[in-house]
Amino acid sequence: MSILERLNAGEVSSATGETHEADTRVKSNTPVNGEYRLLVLDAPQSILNCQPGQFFHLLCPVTSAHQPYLRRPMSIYGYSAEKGELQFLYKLTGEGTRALAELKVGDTLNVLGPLGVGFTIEPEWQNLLLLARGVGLATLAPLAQEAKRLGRKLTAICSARSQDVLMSIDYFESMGAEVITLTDAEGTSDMDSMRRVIETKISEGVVDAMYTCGSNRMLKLLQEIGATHNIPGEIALEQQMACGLGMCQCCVRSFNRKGLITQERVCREGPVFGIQEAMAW
Amino acid sequence: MSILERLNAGEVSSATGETHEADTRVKSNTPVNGEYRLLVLDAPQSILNCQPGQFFHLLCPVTSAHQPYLRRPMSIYGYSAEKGELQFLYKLTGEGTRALAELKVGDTLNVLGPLGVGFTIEPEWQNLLLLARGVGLATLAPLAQEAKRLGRKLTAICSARSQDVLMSIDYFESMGAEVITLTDAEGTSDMDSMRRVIETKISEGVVDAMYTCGSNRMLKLLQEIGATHNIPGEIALEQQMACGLGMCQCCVRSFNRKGLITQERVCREGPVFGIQEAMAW
Amino acid sequence: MVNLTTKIGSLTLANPIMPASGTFSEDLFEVLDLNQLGAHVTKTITEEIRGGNPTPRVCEVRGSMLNSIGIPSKGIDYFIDNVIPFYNQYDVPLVVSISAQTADDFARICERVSVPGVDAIEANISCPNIKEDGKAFAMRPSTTHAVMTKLRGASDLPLWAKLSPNTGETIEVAMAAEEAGADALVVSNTLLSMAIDIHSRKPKLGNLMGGLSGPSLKPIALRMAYQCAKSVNIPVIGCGGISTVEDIVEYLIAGATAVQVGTATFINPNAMVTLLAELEAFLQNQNIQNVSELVGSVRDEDAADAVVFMETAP
Amino acid sequence: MVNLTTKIGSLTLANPIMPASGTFSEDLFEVLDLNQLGAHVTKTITEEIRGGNPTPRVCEVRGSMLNSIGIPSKGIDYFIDNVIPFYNQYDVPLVVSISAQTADDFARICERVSVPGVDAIEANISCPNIKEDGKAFAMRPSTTHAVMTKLRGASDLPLWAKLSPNTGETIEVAMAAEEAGADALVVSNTLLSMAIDIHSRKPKLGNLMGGLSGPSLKPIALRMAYQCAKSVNIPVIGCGGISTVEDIVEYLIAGATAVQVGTATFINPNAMVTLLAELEAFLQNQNIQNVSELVGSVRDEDAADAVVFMETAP
Ligand SMILES: Cc1cc2nc3c(=O)[nH]c(=O)nc-3n(C[C@H](O)[C@H](O)[C@H](O)COP(=O)(O)OP(=O)(O)OC[C@H]3O[C@@H](n4cnc5c(N)ncnc54)[C@H](O)[C@@H]3O)c2cc1C
Ligand SMILES: Cc1cc2nc3c(=O)[nH]c(=O)nc-3n(C[C@H](O)[C@H](O)[C@H](O)COP(=O)(O)OP(=O)(O)OC[C@H]3O[C@@H](n4cnc5c(N)ncnc54)[C@H](O)[C@@H]3O)c2cc1C
Ligand SMILES: Cc1cc2nc3c(=O)[nH]c(=O)nc-3n(C[C@H](O)[C@H](O)[C@H](O)COP(=O)(O)O)c2cc1C
Ligand SMILES: Cc1cc2nc3c(=O)[nH]c(=O)nc-3n(C[C@H](O)[C@H](O)[C@H](O)COP(=O)(O)O)c2cc1C
Ligand code: FES
Ligand code: FES
Repeated sequence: MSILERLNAGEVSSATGETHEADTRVKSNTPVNGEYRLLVLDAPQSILNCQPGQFFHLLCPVTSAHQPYLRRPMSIYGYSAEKGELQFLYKLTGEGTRALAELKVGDTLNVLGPLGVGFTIEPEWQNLLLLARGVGLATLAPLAQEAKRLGRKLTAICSARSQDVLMSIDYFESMGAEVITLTDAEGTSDMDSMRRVIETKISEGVVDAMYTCGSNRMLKLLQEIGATHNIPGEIALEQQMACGLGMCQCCVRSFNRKGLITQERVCREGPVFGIQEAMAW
Repeated sequence: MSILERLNAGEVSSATGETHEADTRVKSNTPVNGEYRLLVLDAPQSILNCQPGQFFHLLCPVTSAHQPYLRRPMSIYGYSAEKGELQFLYKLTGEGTRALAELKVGDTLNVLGPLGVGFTIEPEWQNLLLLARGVGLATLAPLAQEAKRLGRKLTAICSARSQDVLMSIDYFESMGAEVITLTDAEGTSDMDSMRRVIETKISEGVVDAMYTCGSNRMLKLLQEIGATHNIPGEIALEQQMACGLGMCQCCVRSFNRKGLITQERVCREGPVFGIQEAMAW
Repeated sequence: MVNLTTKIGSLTLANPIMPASGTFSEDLFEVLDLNQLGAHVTKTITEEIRGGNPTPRVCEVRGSMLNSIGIPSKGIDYFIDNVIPFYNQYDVPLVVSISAQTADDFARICERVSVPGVDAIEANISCPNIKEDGKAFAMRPSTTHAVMTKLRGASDLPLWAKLSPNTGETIEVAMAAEEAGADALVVSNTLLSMAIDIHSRKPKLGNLMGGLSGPSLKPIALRMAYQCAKSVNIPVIGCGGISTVEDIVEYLIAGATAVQVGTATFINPNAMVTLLAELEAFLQNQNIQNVSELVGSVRDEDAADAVVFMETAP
Repeated sequence: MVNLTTKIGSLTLANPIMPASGTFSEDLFEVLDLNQLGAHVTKTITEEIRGGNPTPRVCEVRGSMLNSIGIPSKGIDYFIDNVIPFYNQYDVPLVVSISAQTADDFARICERVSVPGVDAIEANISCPNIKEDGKAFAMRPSTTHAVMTKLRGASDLPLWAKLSPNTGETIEVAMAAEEAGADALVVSNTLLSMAIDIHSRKPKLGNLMGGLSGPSLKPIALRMAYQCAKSVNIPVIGCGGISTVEDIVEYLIAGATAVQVGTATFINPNAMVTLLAELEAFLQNQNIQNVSELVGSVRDEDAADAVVFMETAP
């Protein structure tokens, strides 16, 4: 049989069947607030076996106005095998996300994933706390869905510039989470306030594990609190990516593993890492 | 005043006011037959002072599927200052024309023009004959409109593979032209048949000037007939173009001018040249 | 049916499509059937353990990318114990890319990787030669000749020299590699480039400069592949900017016997297998029985030698 | 208001944006107000009348173009009688690009165009030097030095050397030009490339190979402009792939004092004036009073010399 015939017969294909390049169809692509947009895709089952914290690598469209070349990594904001649906919450940043924003209902978007290692929820972690700011919410949101599925209690601390740019509060509440909002406008989002809120929760005994994402300051805060109170935690990190699959080694960051500094690939060994091994940058 | 302000005030602009880069809006973009499409644009008055035989340089859209870089030259198929309309008849060829075909009603298309030197109709040329095949019709069509406006008699000899791919017959007839169709299918489109048809017309005394476009064989035929019967003529030529304005010198062709071989720019000295000076290739 | 078999000297490949070094790893098995490839080409390794360059290591430029990954390497021992056995699961020739900063170090790693399970060695001679003025071996015929001679002495395996576009002496370098005993040329590596973030005013790459790869490189690498194929008698493997089947056909017509696909795999991880299917379809449509019929079939009859071998645009 | 005035040695330009040689001519006056440009740079002329290369002379590659126009020239007499007077209608410095195939011929045309109405001479030394091995003057420091020395002796006008990317010795060539008396460097000309029509199997250019210009060239020419600015004390004029205001700012930050816009004018004939307005707006937004504040402001503090001057991607 020729390669073409074998390709068509599905004989030449992924060896593991876990990661796929797939075409999806845009169901909606709408502004959430000034800077953020929610993209809802009709996706094939083959790519919907996702874990919270994993990401997809999106082949953004090329237009006369925007010509992104590399794929763009995006955390899974929502996924549902039942509905055949995949969601991304993205911030308008540059060429790629602006091209994404041009997608219209019915357009095709090629995605690669699910990729990377997601969050761990150990059986003994009954009470989860997540600390999110800005687009970090996108990454942490699916934890709420998973916590609900597993019957764990979740506290979501959401920080933002002001109440009106706070996103996903309703979503977290609908997943049964307790939501605490902190804003710059109200002067409640500084590190000291955050620490007080978290330590109050710890003293109430409802924090077995902590999760965060992205920011240096929040990483340091959770490292300190985690070390003091001996509470494990995880962080989802970002780094420039080319392949997203572990081949090019461009996405490395430094980690402190047993006293040794190692370089790990965010796309492959991550994007989720232990809070204590991650290194501030 | 800053340059920006002067630009906005319209103070920095074309020195001659004849050639413009302008955004147009797609009114329609529909198949004419398998290979050809008609593009109708809503165009500003500034670019509608056109002559038959002139062309525009089109900035084809960039999409995920097609990424043309240079502009593409297209003869003016129709223009109307009254309707604010510009038309192109184009053949699906490669990257650029396929990108054009993706344009939808309401899309923007940037065009540069009108460019080049169009056809001449001398006052004493009362009876015109045009010889067109394939996409050559696009270039010669506006001659019919001009002939009608000037009250000249026009004979249009249209050649094609078969009757069903013959285009613009109705258009020529509506402009009051006598239309003679020749097709490969009927065996009437070979050079000998063409010659017979033209020489019959000449003997009827209705050929003061002849016009054609593109093909080597038709050029040679009209050169012979023109020399024999002492009838002037013109041909619109094609050549790969970059700038379309005369700057890059990529679009030259050889011409025989008073016994000397000269190189002339198709975009600038042409695209219309005298039938006897043009050289077969 | 079309015959895609390709010979690179003594090595026979099932088809002419293989990955470019550094744009491929074991990880791709998750997406793609590695048995479909003409060969497996590993990321360049060095003898010692190395960390690679500072991040950011890649950036995007219009329609292409820059990288300054450097050569992070877990060292030769790890490679022999772990990587070679992985690839030996597949029935596909294994090509190991090596590098070093002096000709002697280069020869040593060449000898050490000449072990069973390795089918050819690709010498990445585009790295700085620190014993001389730091310019890459592949930038000059003399340094190319010197290092390839040492490598030739260090291994009996087929030896490929990977050239650099950062030179005005493509043809002289190609001939030097051939004369020193290279069995094939890979043409080419990335082209030194730069990008600056206009807001931070910092270079977009942690290492200041890096190599251009992707579609922008194609017309340059294609020209080099053509020039090399015209001036040497060993096979040329085309590499640079391949993303469509037309690109592959262009390289073959220009004189390349096989091709390497790099950055395109980052954009479409299935690219190599898709391209292979499209190449087969192209040959079928054109009634070409054997892919080798395309090789070197460029119709350049009119071109004077001086034009073929010129090194600048007039 | 922002100050766009730019000094290239003794020559003062109203702004740093000018056309690149060969992508500009008198014809553009129909579309664009030529008084807005920082300078007028003519297509390279030769002393004798020349026909240029066979057609097709351009072709498109992904996102860029190749050209092998050659240097069709109506000769120096026509130029002096017709072209110089045309440009002298405008109150904008006139830069005349010249070329020749031997250093002596080069000096002769240099002398002949040093007439009133010409404000600077740009030496297109990227053309083949037929007295040597046919490689372009600009490919080697020695030939660059030789020809620039002759030119320096032939004219008192400001003398710009236009470098070529077809070399592995960018910095050495830049320094040779400076040492020989160049007043500025234009960085750079096009990069030798090729494209083949896969159906006819013919090269897409009548001349077989040609020069790459447009966005694909930018990261390469930007790297060269940066390296040159770091290694010489004369102004560098950036050229290659500029199509957006960000591109211009990048060149200025990298160390270029002014820029030339080439192929972008083919895509958008108004490009230079649009870019000028956008540059002014950018500076205003960033609260930069004087365009010269951007020049060379790249934050490359951490970069070791060895990296700045490297000529290959590691
Ligand atoms: C694992 C992971 C998950 C992410 N999840 C989300 C998400 O859910 N929502 C969201 O809005 N953003 C997310 N990001 C960041 C997102 O990838 C970037 O905002 C996006 O790539 C910017 O692309 P651009 O073309 O719009 O911006 P540009 O600045 O034009 O991008 C230029 C280049 O830099 C890269 N880049 C820019 N910012 C980042 C970044 N923060 N991280 C990695 N690469 C970057 C781009 O991918 C591109 O290659 C995630 C990043 C990673 C690594
Ligand atoms: C003055 C003039 C008027 C024209 N009028 C028409 C017209 O009314 N209708 C029509 O269908 N076609 C016309 N053409 C031809 C038209 O320009 C080409 O068919 C078109 O450029 C093909 O572009 P592409 O990207 O689809 O094809 P590709 O083959 O992918 O084009 C590749 C490159 O070759 C150039 N090219 C290809 N064919 C031609 C050609 N015949 N002439 C010049 N350049 C070419 C393209 O512009 C492009 O730069 C005209 C050409 C000229 C010079
Ligand atoms: C991220 C990356 C890493 C690379 N690493 C290597 C390497 O280790 N050794 C090598 O010889 N070439 C390396 N290359 C160059 C490629 O093998 C190839 O020569 C180049 O990318 C041009 O091909 P492309 O345009 O198809 O990518 C690398 C390229 C990229 C993009
Ligand atoms: C069609 C064309 C003709 C050119 N002719 C010349 C020339 O005569 N002399 C010269 O020095 N450079 C010439 N160049 C090179 C340009 O001046 C410029 O260096 C190059 O195109 C890179 O800039 P760009 O990418 O902005 O076009 C030419 C370029 C093109 C595209
Ligand atoms: S993005 Fe390529 S290894 Fe992570
Ligand atoms: S297309 Fe540039 S001169 Fe004619």
